Amino acid sequence: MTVRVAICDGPLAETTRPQTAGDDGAVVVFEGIVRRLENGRPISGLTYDVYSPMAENLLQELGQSLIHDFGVTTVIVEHSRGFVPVGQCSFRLVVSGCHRQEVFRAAQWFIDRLKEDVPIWKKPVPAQAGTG
Amino acid sequence: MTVRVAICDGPLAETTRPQTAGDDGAVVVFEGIVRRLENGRPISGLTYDVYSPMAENLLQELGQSLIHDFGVTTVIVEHSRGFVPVGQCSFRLVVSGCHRQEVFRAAQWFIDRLKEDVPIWKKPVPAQAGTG
Amino acid sequence: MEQVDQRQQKTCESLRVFLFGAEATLLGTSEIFVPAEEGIRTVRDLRSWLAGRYTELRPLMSQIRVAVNHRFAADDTPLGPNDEIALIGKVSGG
Amino acid sequence: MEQVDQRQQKTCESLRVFLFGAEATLLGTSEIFVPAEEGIRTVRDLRSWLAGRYTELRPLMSQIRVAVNHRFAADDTPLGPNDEIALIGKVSGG
Repeated sequence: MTVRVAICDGPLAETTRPQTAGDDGAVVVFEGIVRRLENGRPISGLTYDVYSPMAENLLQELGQSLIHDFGVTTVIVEHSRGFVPVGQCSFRLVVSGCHRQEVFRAAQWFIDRLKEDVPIWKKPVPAQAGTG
Repeated sequence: MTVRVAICDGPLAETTRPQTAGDDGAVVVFEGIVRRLENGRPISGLTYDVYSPMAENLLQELGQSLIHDFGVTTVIVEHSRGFVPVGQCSFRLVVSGCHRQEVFRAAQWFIDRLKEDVPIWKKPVPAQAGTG
Repeated sequence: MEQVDQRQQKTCESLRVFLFGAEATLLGTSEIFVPAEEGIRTVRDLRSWLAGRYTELRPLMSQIRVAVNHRFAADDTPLGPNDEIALIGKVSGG
Repeated sequence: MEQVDQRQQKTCESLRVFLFGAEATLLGTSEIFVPAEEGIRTVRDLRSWLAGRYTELRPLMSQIRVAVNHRFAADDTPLGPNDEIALIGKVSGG
């Protein structure tokens, strides 16, 4: 039973699958990637503002909910702070557990809550003014 | 719009996230891991029997359905053939697309169809007789 | 010509049916040859013949699908010696 | 003693409120100081004061939540100078 939360500067690095528990049969990884267009206009990337430590606390609580309410075993959350160029990863959620139904349900619930409650804000950086 | 299907001998190697399309904002990766117990009894792994090329053809068709019916852009499927030890990955599905809802729905639909239709069979290898 | 071929098939060529998973374990083999004399012409014929010949398969027949040339085939699909035929029981991939 | 402390707070200490996202952009600042003289004692007081003082925030008030010490706080939560207060408008992480 593990919940790990990390806010990282800039785009998230590629990772390999974390070690899962011996009874885990299912791992779902979700990655949010910065898209080329924001409201139809080309951007060079997004800048993320994170209200710490409230964001980390809430992510940790959501992770604990997955374990207690959905029965999963591992939750790993990473979110970027600062500038993330188009095509790069700004958010990653890994959920592992015994069966696929629970990890899929848990991951989707987590992301819905994140997008509703967790104090993180993105701000588009227009393509011409981009740093990336 | 890409569908890639591979049947691989033994456990699937770790991979990094594939290059996504410029408009992709969401990637979901599902991994099926061989569990320690099969029907409550300890195993050393599972041996997968794959009926080729029917399995590959069906996986390819399912991938095409994700693109046409769910609007995703990339589908990558890998499945093991032969022995996969406990704790190792035997199945991986990567689906990317614009938004999270569609990639989650698509991935779950794909796995449901796979488990219903695709001619692949697992056979438990008891722990004491294990090769892994 | 047609008739000659037909007769040759009927006397010389049998159907070959691949088995997997529980069905292969149950019958202890991964393929069955159906003698040409059995007169199997369709998937429906094959299913009846299997259920008659292998009583141990009967409980599984409802979940067995027949694939012909790597596609699930309807009951009226014709079968010939050049077709690749397989019984697809309950699958367990993923 | 209590009363003295209370009077000191009232005259010397103000509340500090952090802003983010659309609210920070709109007001052109990432923090607001609320003078002690305004007599803000609860989250409810703060919300009324903000809506009165910053008319441009009014359309957003319905989706703004107030966090006190890194937790979403109900309207009757008391506020003091040592509390970390933040307005959490529509978030957009993920």
